[in-house]
Amino acid sequence: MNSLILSVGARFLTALFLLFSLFVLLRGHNSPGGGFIGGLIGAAGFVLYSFAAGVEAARQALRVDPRAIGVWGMAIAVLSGLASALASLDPFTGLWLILADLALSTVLVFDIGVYLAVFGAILTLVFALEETL
Amino acid sequence: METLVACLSGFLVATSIWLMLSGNLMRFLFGLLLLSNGVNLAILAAGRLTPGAPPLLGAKGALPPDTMANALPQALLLTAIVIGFGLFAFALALTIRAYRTFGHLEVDRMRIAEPAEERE
Amino acid sequence: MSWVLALPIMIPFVTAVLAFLLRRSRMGDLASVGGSVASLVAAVVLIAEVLDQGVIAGQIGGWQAPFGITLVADHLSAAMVLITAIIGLSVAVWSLAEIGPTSARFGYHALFQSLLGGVTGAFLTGDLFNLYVWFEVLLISSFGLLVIGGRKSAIDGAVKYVTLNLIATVLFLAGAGLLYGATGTLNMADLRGAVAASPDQGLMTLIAMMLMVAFGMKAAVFPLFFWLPASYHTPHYAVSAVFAGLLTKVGVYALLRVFTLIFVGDLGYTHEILLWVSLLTMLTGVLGAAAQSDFRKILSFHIISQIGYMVLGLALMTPLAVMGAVFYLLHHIIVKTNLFLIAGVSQRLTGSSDLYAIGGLYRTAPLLAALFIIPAFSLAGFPPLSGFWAKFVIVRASLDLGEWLVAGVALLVGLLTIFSMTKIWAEAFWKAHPDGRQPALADLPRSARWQMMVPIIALAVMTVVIGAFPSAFLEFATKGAEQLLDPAAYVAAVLGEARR
Amino acid sequence: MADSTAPGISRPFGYTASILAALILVGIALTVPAVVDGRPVLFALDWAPSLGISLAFMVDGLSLIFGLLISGIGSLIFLYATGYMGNHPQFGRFVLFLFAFMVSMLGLVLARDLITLFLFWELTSITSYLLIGFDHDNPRARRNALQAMLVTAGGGLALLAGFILMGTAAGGYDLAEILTGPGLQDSSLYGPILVLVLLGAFTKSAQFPFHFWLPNAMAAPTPVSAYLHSATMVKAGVYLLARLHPALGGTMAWSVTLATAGAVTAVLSSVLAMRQSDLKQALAYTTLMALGTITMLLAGAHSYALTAAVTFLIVHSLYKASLFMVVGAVDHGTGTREVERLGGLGRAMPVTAAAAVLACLSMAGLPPMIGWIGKELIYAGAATMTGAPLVIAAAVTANALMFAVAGIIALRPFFGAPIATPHVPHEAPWQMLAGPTVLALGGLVVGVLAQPLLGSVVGSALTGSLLQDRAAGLHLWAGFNEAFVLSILTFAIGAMLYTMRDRFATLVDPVLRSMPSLDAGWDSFLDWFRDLAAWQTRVLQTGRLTGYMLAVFAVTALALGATILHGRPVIMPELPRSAFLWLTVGFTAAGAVVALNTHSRIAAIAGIGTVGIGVAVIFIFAGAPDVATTQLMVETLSAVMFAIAALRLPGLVERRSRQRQLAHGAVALAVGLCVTVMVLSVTASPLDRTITQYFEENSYVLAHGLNIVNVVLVDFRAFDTFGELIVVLLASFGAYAVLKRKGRAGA
Amino acid sequence: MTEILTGILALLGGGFALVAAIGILRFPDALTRMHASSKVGSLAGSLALLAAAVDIGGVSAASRALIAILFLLMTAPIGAHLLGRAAAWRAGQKPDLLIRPSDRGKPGP
Amino acid sequence: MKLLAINVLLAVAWAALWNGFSLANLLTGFVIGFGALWFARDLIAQGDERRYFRALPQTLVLIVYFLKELIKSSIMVARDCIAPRPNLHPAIVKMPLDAHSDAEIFLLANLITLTPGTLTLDVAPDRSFLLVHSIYATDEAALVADLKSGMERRIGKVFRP
Amino acid sequence: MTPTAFMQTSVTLALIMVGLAIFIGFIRLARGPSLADRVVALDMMTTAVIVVCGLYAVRTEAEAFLDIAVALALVSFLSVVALARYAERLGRRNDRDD
Repeated sequence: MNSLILSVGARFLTALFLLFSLFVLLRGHNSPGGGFIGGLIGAAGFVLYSFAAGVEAARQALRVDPRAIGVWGMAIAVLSGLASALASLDPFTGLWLILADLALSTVLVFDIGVYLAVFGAILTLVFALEETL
Repeated sequence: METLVACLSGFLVATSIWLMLSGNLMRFLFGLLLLSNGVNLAILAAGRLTPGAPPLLGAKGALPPDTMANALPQALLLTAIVIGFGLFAFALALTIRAYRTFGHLEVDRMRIAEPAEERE
Repeated sequence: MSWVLALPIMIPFVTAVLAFLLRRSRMGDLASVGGSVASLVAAVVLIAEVLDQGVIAGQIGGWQAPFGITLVADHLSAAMVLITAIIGLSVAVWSLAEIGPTSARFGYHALFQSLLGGVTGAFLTGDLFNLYVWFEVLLISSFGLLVIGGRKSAIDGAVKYVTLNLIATVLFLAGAGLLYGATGTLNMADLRGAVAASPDQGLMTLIAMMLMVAFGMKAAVFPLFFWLPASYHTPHYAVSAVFAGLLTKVGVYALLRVFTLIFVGDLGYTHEILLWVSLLTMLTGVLGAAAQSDFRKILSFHIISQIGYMVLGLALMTPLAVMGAVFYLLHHIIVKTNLFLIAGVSQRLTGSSDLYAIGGLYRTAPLLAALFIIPAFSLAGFPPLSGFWAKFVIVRASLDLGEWLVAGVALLVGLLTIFSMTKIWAEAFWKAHPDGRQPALADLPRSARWQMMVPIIALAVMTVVIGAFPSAFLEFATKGAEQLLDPAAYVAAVLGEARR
Repeated sequence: MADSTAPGISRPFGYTASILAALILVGIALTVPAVVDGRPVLFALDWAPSLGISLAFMVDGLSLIFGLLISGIGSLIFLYATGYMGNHPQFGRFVLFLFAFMVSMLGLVLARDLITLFLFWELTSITSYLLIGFDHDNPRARRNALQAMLVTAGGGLALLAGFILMGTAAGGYDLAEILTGPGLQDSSLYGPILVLVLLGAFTKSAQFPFHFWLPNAMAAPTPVSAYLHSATMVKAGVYLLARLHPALGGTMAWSVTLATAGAVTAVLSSVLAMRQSDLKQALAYTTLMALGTITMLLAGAHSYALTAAVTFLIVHSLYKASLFMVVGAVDHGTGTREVERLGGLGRAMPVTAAAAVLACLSMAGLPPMIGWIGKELIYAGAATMTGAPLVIAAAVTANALMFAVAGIIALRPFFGAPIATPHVPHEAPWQMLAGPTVLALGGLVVGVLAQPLLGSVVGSALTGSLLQDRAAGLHLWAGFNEAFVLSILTFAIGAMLYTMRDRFATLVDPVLRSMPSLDAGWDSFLDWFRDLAAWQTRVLQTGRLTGYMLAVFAVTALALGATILHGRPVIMPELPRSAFLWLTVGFTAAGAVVALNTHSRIAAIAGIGTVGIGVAVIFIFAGAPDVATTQLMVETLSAVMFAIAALRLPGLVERRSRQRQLAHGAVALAVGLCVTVMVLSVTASPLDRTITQYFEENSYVLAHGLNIVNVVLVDFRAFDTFGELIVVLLASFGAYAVLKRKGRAGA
Repeated sequence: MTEILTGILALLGGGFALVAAIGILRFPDALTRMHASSKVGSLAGSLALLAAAVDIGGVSAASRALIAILFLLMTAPIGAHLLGRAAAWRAGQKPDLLIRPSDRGKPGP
Repeated sequence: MKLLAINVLLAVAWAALWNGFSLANLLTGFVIGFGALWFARDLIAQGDERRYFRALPQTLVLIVYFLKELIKSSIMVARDCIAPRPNLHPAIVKMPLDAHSDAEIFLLANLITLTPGTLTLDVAPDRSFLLVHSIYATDEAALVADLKSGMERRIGKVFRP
Repeated sequence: MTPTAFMQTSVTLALIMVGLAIFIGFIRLARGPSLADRVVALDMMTTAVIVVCGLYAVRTEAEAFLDIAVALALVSFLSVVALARYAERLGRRNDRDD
């Protein structure tokens, strides 16, 4: 779709989508949001980019095969579930590292896994649909 | 409150079934989306509608004075919506492939795998 | 404890990740097989634990039941997990010979392992909604596997498979959601008490029927089985083998679980319906098979008729009958998978699966012929193969209840099964190949020969061993049936003594 | 499995098998003293103790007789087969199957547990299936093998049910206990047991009306016919009848059924035997006659009848196996079995001829052959039975016809003027001669020395197994009694029939032709069955998805609707006052209506988008921001994907007829109504919020999160989310594969 | 005071939304309708968000409301432009003024 | 842009000094920081970078102008929406462009779209003109002139020295 | 009328107005006639949902609903872009079917 307005807009909107999606992901534990919504928004950014610049360009901008991103997300989710073995707790038990106000946890890692999996999955889908003609 | 949503959910289910039965794959997809919506509403209603307060805690985990909306069905719904989306996406891809394969979307005319058994 | 329960579910997914990341090299294949071995080990550990301690339960995330998600293994679950692992390993090895690099690049191994993971999850979870999730995992993996071969007919089959199964899952979802709304819990052990205590038993039966339709569709009972014969003959043989072995059984498992643990309030209604459903399932399935002339189509229809036996065991609801259902479930997975694998070899050797276009295997591939006889006659219920015991127990259970018609149908269906199996035998094995081909195992490349035949032999040996030395298996199934019919131990393991 | 293509290389298998069988014979023979002494040999292994089933065996009189016959004849048959078809490329397999069959048969007759017996019963069916179809390139052989298999296996299944019922009635499957117990004749299950067991026995022993498979089974190689279809497998049915006689016999139903079936089989088949031109077919029908006779005799309760049954069984095994082998030798030597094309072979094949004559003497029941004793005993036994005149008449008719058939078989091929045959006649190799000769001579020897050789064994069968007080003696000369007179009468009629066989033919053939052919009936039955199956498939598995879906939804509607009527769940409708909610519900429903009927894709997408928005608003209304956000995101992405996809898809056309639309609409409305009722019913009573309360209280304390929904998703129920992310990921994988994988041929 | 301001803003937001809808219904063609949608609609949304910001108070609510308004104002015109372009072309209005999509060559950057 | 970053940093520092990152603190900090930078402009900014000191106020002017236009014409359109007889004169006009940079055209097009009554349909491939749809195009020339003098001029002030 | 009551009433009224707005927008959506009309209507409805979010945030004093608005404001235009693209492509194919 050759539109100057769209392509200029997409340039910064994609970045904005990504930024916002990370924000949604990270604060999901306390406000509405989380990995899934974050992943959707992030993917939406790249979908927009692919509309403006074409799928090939979007793939290049992404550098990695979206399927691999998804699989890595799944891997992260699995690992975060397995991590509690180190503390000899039940699987998927959250391990918390609370530094002052900042809470780091395997639960967050799990959510990041969800984010990546959704992100990868949606881009795989949309790119594959786009490339089918 | 729930009554109205229950009726809506039943109505959505009914329309979705009518669409699914139309014999056109794309209509089936429309039906599928409606069906998920209808069922999601049913689950929401079954988990009771509490107008207003979302299930968010105040600072330091303070419980708000009023009852909050039931969090569990919301979590289930979220999962269900996401799963429904995944299934829908696959069905959509399959529809495109089916169109490319058969040249039409009339499911009743898709009979490669199952031709009518001829009498011996 | 919870690790013992969680690992059989997690390992396939770890394997899926590895296999996908390594998909472009031979390592991906090896990862799949290696992961299957690991799954098998985990399953063995699990079953040892169950045999040692009875029903075991573990909480995911350490959240006490019924608040978190519980994993439970009783005899039935543990055995199903073990069988799943066995089938997984067998088919993973067999796949090496069939699945080319293209399918592998599209993520065959990842989908396959995820299917196993989903199946295992469905067997182990103690939470109704979690069961739904695992159903979806195995369903979506099966969608992918169905179409990954890229055949035209697979697209046709997939359209039917996908559409009908989607309807089933939505029904399941609705049932689970409504049940939560009615009882306030999703934990299956907790549901038992909650459903029994519900003031509106009519509603409980209503939800039970909704779930029955959903599970019945998964299990391919009459008149909800259409998706199965429409699709099972279309994908890769390895895929249809694992489908045939596991997918419908998950539905049967769910029926067994839900209609012994949760919905036992109106047996006269629900189980009577199941009884008639099972009879019609058996008959229509076997009649459908009689009308087919394709190796895999015949086998597909027989899945349906055999499902009828299992549902029958549940419908009769006596200890013996449920035991028969459990035993049938376990035996049938092995046998049916094996038959599809053999069909795959046959197709590879003779070039088709149309019985009228192939033949000559008996003369030149006697090993395959011998290996076909074992599962085929086991399926038909000949002693001393595993299927005999399954049939024997079911028939005896129905005769014990004075259900003459039921026993008669069960036996008749057994006879008609023989009819179909001998049809395959006569056409594919005895008859000479119409093109004069001389199909021999030696035609296969050496590695493919090993990869294909070793799983088949292993499964055949299992069939024979179960048949020849049935007592341990029967006792195991008896124990499983006892646990199903009296879930006190199950409930106690999940909720602790306090909430009983 | 050995598959040697080099001729003769598998012969050692034949010899080995023969020797093994002989060793088994010796082994069984070793038990004779103990058995005769009244001490049966027992042996048992636990098999399925939880079901009360064991792998138990015993050797008593009856088993002993069968065991000896099976292993003895078996040994000779292996030898014979080595000569007959040792060059066959699949001879190795043949020997394997035949040996497996022998072992199964031995297991059958030695079994002491009903289920053990059933195991071997079915094994004989399988092995015989493989053997009948041995000539597997021939469609006829395959068809006949299937027929034999289905008939006997079908009977086998009835038998299984009968055995299960017997086990229930008797409290266990141990034959020894069942037989020595009080008997099942008074059990409430007696009727069904009898019917089922007789079905099993009659099918296996080819009794009328299940006799048609046996002549067809002659498609098997001759050694198989000689072994399975004369001496052993078909005897399994009568063995079973004899075996269960103490437990089931003696009632009116028993004797009438057995006598009728036996008599009809015997007479009918002996008439048919006369009319066969193929020697092997003739022998097949005479086998039927023998089986019928034995069945008829087992109807009796008197020891004479039973002694006759047991004795005739031995007699028949000896001469019939011998004759089958002779016919095989003739076939081998001349290339044909058609009686019309044979004659004067005596000179070329003297040993064969001698064996044939000797065996036929026994068959004809002439002294001093054992056949004579058998026949005498038949008449003596028949006289003791209820309905004696009819039984005797049947016996005399059948035996007279046997006499004539024996004449045909003994005289026509070997004597008279030589007739040109496909091969130049030559004597068979020694392996093929050993069997018939030994058995024919055996007939003579045990005839002469009947009482010393067989008396004790038959006696122990009668007293030990059939629980009679005593056995009738086996004497060549039992005095000038009724039986003797009947024998003379038999010979007279037989001789007349032989000489007037052409006249007989003109008399009988029209009758036979006018009789309905059960074999043809079988074919039309199978056709009917196939048609039924095809019809069912056409009706059910139409390949039309809408039909499937309609069925599924109709079932759903039916299941739910019927249950609503059955269980009458409580509902309490209560309409809200929020105008905003009414509006929202209104436009959501309206959106669905747009999607329902439009032909425009975009209108449908927009309509569905409206529904999505409406549902999201309801989520907002219900205080579910996370869900609403997700819903809106998903709606957006669905619309995006649809918009991409719609470019690749055709427009919408409604093709349904008005009638279908009505039906579909009715089903759809019914399901929708059921869903509504369910939701209303669920919400009619208050919700147990225990779990939610736990989440609310512990979400921050234990899981460090303020957004309870998110905490539930990633912590309390992280496993669900784990599965969910896999679903989404795999959906994309599947979609990727389905879109990107190049199409391949292959319907 | 804030309550009254909130109320007014809310009413204005709702009112503008309604007006936008009426405009969409009444205006004669797609392009004119878009004016109602993209402008009045955005304004309605902004007003409602402002109402929320005023009512709840505090930095976080205000910042969220402002961000939402900002996003709305950033995205709405791009969508309107694309849709308008497509609509105009499809409606065939004054085609001589328009750059035909086919002249633009292949899509892409 | 460097100066903007420094300005933001100053605002943050200011807010930190006041012990609270409230919006008011940050805004105050920004304004004071801007002033401080302006005073120190000779020290830290050369040549082109000084544009910042003009661009930022111009941006504020633009925003205010835009908001005024937005509200004004929203009300106009709204009035037409509910007027019994809407006063509509839809037309598509060409608006010649002085702006050339992508960002400038983008902003212009979007702001034109956002102000009611006008809607940017497309940009000419050679960036010589915009296609604008207006519903108040009684006089096309006046409309173009209005747009150019109003929106484009103000945007140009932000972007161009 | 107290300020609080005024606020409550006006929010309720506003909600009803938005509801009506969506309904009216829906009528345009159903009537079409062109693709653009429908998309415009859909877009308007999405914007109306943002209004609903704002109003609900007022009504429940919960910021959470503003989050929906933020996300929706950002993402919803994607569907407009996609549908516009669709319309344009269809036009290029000279396929008059909507």
